[in-house]
Amino acid sequence: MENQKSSSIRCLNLDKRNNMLLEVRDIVTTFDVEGKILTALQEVSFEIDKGQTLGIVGESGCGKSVTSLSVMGLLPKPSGNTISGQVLFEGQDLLKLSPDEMGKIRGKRIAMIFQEPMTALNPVYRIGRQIGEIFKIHFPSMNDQEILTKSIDLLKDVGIPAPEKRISEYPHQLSGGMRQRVMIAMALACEPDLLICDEPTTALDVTIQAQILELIKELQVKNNMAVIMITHDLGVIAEFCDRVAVMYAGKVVESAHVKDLYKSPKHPYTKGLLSSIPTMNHPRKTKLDTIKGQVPSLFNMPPYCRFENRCPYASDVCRQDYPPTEAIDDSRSVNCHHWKDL
Amino acid sequence: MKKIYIISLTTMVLGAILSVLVSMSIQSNEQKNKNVAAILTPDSPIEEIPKKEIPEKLEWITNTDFPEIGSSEAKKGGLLQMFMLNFPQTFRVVGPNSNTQFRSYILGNKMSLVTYHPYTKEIIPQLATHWAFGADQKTVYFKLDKDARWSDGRAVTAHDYLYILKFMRSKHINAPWYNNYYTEQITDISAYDNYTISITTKDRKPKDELIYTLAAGPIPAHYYGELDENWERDYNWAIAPNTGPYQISEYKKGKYVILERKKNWWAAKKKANKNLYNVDRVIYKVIRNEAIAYVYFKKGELDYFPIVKPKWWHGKAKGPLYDNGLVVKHWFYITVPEGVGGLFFNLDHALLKDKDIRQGIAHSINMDGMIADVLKNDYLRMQRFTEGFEKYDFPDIEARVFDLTKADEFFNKAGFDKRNEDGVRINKEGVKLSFKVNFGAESHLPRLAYLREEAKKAGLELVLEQLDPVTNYRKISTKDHEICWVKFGGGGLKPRYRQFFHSSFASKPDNNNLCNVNDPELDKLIEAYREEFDEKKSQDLCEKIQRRIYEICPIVYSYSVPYHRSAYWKYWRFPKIAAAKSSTELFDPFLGGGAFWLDQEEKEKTKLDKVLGVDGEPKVIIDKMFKPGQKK
Amino acid sequence: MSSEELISIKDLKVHFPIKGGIFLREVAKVFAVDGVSLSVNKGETLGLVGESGCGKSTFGKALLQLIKPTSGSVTFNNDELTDLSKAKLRQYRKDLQIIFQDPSESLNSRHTVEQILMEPLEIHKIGDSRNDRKAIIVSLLQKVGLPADSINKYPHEFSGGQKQRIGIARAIALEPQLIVCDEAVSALDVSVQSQILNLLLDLQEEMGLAYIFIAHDLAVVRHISDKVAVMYLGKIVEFTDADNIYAKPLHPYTKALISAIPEPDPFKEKDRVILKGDVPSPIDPPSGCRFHTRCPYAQDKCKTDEPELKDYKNEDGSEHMAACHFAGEF
Amino acid sequence: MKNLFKLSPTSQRQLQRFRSIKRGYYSLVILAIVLVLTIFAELWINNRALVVSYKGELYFPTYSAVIPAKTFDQKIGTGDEETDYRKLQASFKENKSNYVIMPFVPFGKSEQHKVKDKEWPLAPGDGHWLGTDEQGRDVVSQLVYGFRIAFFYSFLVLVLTYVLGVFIGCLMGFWGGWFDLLFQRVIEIWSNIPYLYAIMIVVSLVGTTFTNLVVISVFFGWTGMTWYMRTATYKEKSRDYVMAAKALGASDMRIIIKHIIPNTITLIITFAPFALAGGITGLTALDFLGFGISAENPSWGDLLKQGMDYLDDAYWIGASIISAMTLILVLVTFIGEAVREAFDPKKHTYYE
Repeated sequence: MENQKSSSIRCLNLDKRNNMLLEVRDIVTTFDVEGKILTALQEVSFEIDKGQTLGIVGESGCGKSVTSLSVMGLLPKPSGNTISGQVLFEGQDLLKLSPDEMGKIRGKRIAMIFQEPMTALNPVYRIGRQIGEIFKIHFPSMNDQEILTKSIDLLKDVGIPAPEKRISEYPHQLSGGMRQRVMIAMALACEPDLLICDEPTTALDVTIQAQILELIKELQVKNNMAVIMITHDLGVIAEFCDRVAVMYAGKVVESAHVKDLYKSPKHPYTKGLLSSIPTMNHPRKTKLDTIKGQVPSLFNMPPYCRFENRCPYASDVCRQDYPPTEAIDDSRSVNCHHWKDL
Repeated sequence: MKKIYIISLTTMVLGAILSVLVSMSIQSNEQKNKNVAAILTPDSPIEEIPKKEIPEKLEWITNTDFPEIGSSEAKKGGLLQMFMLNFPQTFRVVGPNSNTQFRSYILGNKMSLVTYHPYTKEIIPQLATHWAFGADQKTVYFKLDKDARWSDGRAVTAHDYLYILKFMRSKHINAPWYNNYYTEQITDISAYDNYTISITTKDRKPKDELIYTLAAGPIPAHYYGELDENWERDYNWAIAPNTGPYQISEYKKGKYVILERKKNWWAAKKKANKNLYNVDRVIYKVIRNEAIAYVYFKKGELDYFPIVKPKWWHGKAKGPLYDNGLVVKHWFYITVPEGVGGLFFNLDHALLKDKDIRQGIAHSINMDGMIADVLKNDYLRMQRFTEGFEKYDFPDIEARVFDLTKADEFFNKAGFDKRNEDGVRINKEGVKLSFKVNFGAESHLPRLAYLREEAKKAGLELVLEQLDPVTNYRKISTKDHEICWVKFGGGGLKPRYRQFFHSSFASKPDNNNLCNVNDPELDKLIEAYREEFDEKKSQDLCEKIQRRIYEICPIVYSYSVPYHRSAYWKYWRFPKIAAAKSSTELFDPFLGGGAFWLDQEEKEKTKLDKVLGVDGEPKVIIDKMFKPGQKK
Repeated sequence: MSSEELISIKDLKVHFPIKGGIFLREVAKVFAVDGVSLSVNKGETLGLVGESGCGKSTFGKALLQLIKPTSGSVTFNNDELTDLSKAKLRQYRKDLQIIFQDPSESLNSRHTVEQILMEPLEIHKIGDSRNDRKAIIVSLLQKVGLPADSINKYPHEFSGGQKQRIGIARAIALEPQLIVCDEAVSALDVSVQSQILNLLLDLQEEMGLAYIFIAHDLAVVRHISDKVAVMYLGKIVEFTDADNIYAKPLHPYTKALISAIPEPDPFKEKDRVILKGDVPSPIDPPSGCRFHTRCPYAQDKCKTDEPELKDYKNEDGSEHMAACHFAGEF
Repeated sequence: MKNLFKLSPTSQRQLQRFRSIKRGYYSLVILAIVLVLTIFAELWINNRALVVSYKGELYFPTYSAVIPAKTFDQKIGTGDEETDYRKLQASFKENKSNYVIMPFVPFGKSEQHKVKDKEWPLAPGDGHWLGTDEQGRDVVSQLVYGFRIAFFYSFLVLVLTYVLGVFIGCLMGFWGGWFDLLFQRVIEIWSNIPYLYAIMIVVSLVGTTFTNLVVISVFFGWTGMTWYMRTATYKEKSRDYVMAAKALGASDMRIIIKHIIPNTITLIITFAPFALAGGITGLTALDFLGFGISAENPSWGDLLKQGMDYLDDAYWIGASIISAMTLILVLVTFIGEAVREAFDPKKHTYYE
């Protein structure tokens, strides 16, 4: 595993352009909430190569879901808008595409699965029809029989037992894990190049989470897909991803290879986060390290480093401007004035 | 949980069974209706009644010397289109639900033994050719017309009169009032042969009143036969044979009823019916709203529309149809004993006991102002109880008029000499001079509201209480009112005081003594009046009673309406005397009326005129021939 | 820390009837909690883990009598709670409190913090005047680390962690002896979760509280608990002290559960036990061992015979209960 | 105490949102003004003068006791009857020292204004902005006083049905079981009774007073709210904050009153404007059919009926009442829509 990863890093370095699948550059997304403009994403940038797994981790409200919606062009209109930046998918700026053109890419080239599959599935249609719909949109030439066989195959692929039977059931007849599998099947129907998983296992039990993560991993290898895994669970990132981008209050604060990040976090937030998780090795009933205070409200964001109020390293310089994105090495960057002090 | 389950289930099952039973009974009901077969067919032989001697010597009377009613110009034919607000709930004329508007049309074709000439008021023969008075002043003898036939062709005989008592006394007809009347009041009907009968009443009466009471109509014995408990249901929609000029020929429930003139009516040639009953058919359409009916009238789908009320005569009956004379407005005065109307005091009420208060109120009621302002001066102030009774009327007794000074005097005398902050009089104990006035007709509200506003000036508070007619009736008949606003139906030959003013009815429910008048002096007079058969003496007593009533002041008289007003299309024709002295409407196609006829040519022309437009003169007829107080 | 027994639950069962038809007859039952016996000592923390639908939350509410148990007994300080009337139970409410998972759900959004915290004081008539009570509220806020000016604010003006602090303040307002923490930190972000866990530990120390800590996150449960019980489909399958249950799980379910937790450590090698299928429905639980449908080690015996909860003893002689025919044999 | 008057932030936001919906907000403002005007209708529609100055003394007859005509040496009848202020005003024309200030519309609510040689209903003119009805009563006064009665009837019925409906609905949802089952069936039966028809029947039996009508309307109308409240309570009662209150030992009543009802208030408020409009039209319908509040009172139903009767000859009656009804119903509907929009929970979520 480790070898494979380092080789992909090398590829990235050698031929960045050829291997790059998606590059998000400085996107700014705002929401209009009752007349107030809130900046949910403040110049978010990350990139992902073909076949790679990128984890986006952060606590609730940090903008990780907004990021995925911005990429997919699925922001709730008219309040949400990406006002600047680029989303380059194989060099093409998705933000400039018309809704029709975007529709062709969405679902076919980039697929997405959500946290709560029940809300993403239409409760009044049978499973078969919902999967078939995708084929009808993207492959209008397929006939009903073909669609049926293809759908059953897909369900088989995602490990649903007795797919012939399941295909004529309604979403509520399935368990949470099964529903998420159906969602995955639908996402994979067109063999996309990129799968965005927005908290795919948060609503599931740990044993089911393990099943689903295993399945996504398996399918990723099989289809040579890139995966963006959005989660708040640092454990999932550690086990699942190649690279990770840590988000805090609408900014990517640190981006690195998984092992680098866990070994030596360079941003005070990342550091605090990692040390506040109780682990099996931690002595019981002792105080955990904490990050004091709380995330500033979106209504009330400071025009400088957004972690300043919680940061043990904060100094005057932090209160002057946003910290710049500093590259530590080829594959690693951090947004902090004090990263060297850590 | 289980119990609820069982109970609900049982209820449901029972409900289902019940609904099946009900639907079955409805079915069987209809079944029966179809099977209502005559007990005797019209052709079955008529049983001969054994001849009996009449116990006394009689002086038979008849009348052939009376002016003809109809016009010789009258033409037969055509259709008269009328409306009614509701479809009758039954075609029966007795029993539950039979008291409908439509009943009078059926009764109109149910002839009596004798009738009154519409103009001269003299008695003229109908089903009886001769009549004679018994010495007991209770019995009248009749010789029946041998030509008389039921509509099914069977002869009308003494059997059909004997049957009256059997029918009317049967409890199967479910009509207690009739049961009682034909037991208590009509005590006997006898036959002396197939065409001679006598009818007897309980009380002695003057001749005119006696024959007025006893001139009953026959009931087809062969048709009803023995009554049973199903009678009410079985005969609900049965079209009973009648003796009059028209019979129901067609109907659709909820929509219309058509009556058709009989082809060979037995009495068609009789003098009293000459040139009458001219239209071939009369249709009564059900139109549930007066305003909508008026629209039908304007379209020509109704021939006649009553415009009695000032709102109609002065208000709505306007426009091109009238301006060009396509529609005629006809105001026809009548002379008829007007039913008493007004504010009736309950003399049992703590304050209304006081005669001064009653008189004070009488002077606080601006009836004349109301008639002028609200009723456009069409109605006449009712002056006394006896209005319309011609020989029994006493014009010098006049109603009390609105007079604040007199009211003030009377109220002060009664102790109500101060006013509270609302301007209402109070007495020493602080009791307000305030009375509830209940009434049942919504349309009378403006009238009463006017009286209330005017009464305020006298410091009298009237609280109007509008009730629906049924509740109002109940309230009044249980004497639960303080003051009630009532108008009685009129009629009769002489004023009848007893039921209104005799103490035997006071403070008891269900009678006409609404004021609970309990006056020994008046009682004495009323009893004497009842026993008096001499016309002159009777008139004197009547006047005395009238004066006593004036003194007691139990009623503030309202108004009389001695006329009817109609709008009709110009193609209708009338004889010189358009309607009877006592008619209730211009277009009464049946007994006593029916003198009008349709000018077919004019009708065609009118249709054209309506389309093309015509500049005619407005036609407004105001016929004062029978206006009360007019000298002929 | 005293070892005096505070609450003891014996064979507690909660069966929910499923009603159908217009007359709401019982057509089936959910065996939410099916015979659970546990006890908690004063000042001790009992962790209760299991996946969603295993009945752990129902158990927590049933022992507080918030849900009426179908059978079994709950003895608190030697008093039986299950057959008390509503009015009598009210006195015990003081000693038994609960903290919920979702702080925004468990706080009435239309009440201010003052109103929220005033409620327990009003009900139990603590403090004589309004000002008295206000003072108590301010000190409560201080205790849970909220500024005194929060008093006039509404729940939505707080972050998730702060809301949970309000929930905790409400729970400790009556100075209870036992608090059921029903997934109390599950909905919180990691950085806040640690703050709340620290707070709970502080309060335990200060007030001598006992906790029943219900969660699905084993790492968190291990961290805070003295003893841990693992529930599966309404039954306890394993029970012992916190360290042992992770170090030497006896039940295959516990083992699977532990291995399924993603650990925030990319360098750690793990042998994964990935369970097949879903948790069966508690309406119709499997026969024999309820876990046999998903157990990688299941034998024929497991399908028919229900294993007893037996004590297998740890090396140090402490209790280690497990309900498996082949406990520790794999 | 401060808290009592401080709206919860949800309510504040809803209020703010309501304000931002201009149509509804201004409708409310207009309706409020109309209401205030009608409450003090005696001050601007009255046949009693606002101020009379006579022989150096000031009189304020509007709300005072009846001032007899003789006080001002006015000669109508005995002098004990109430002063005719319009005539008084006319008679003071020459005498500068005495004066009468009449209200804007110088006609009383039940005053029948007689104008010589003119028939009722009077056409607009003679001081009547909108003419008179068939009883010679000023149409403006009838509209305003009629509205006052209709509004308070509707408001009272609304409050009472809500109190009853909310309470029973809450208990149904909260207690469930046989109580719920019983009332469910009761409500099913109740809601199958035709409302207006039932009221008409009962009213005809017991008489048409204001109280009777309100009681009967409530008696037949309480079920509407119950159903919604039952569902809402079912939803609320399973929420954790209710469980939390239970855990604190709160009694059922405390939970219902302090927790459940405040949290379902949105539902209640959203329905209220429409129910209010329904009440007004309901009473108008009853009045129209002659089963409304006792005949003495000015009423919209009565006006509407006259409007129908005099469609051809007295257009001003029909035009006035129909305009007035349309205006009020449009206002209420706008308010209702705005309330519903302001209270729509979907409008209040925002992204985190």
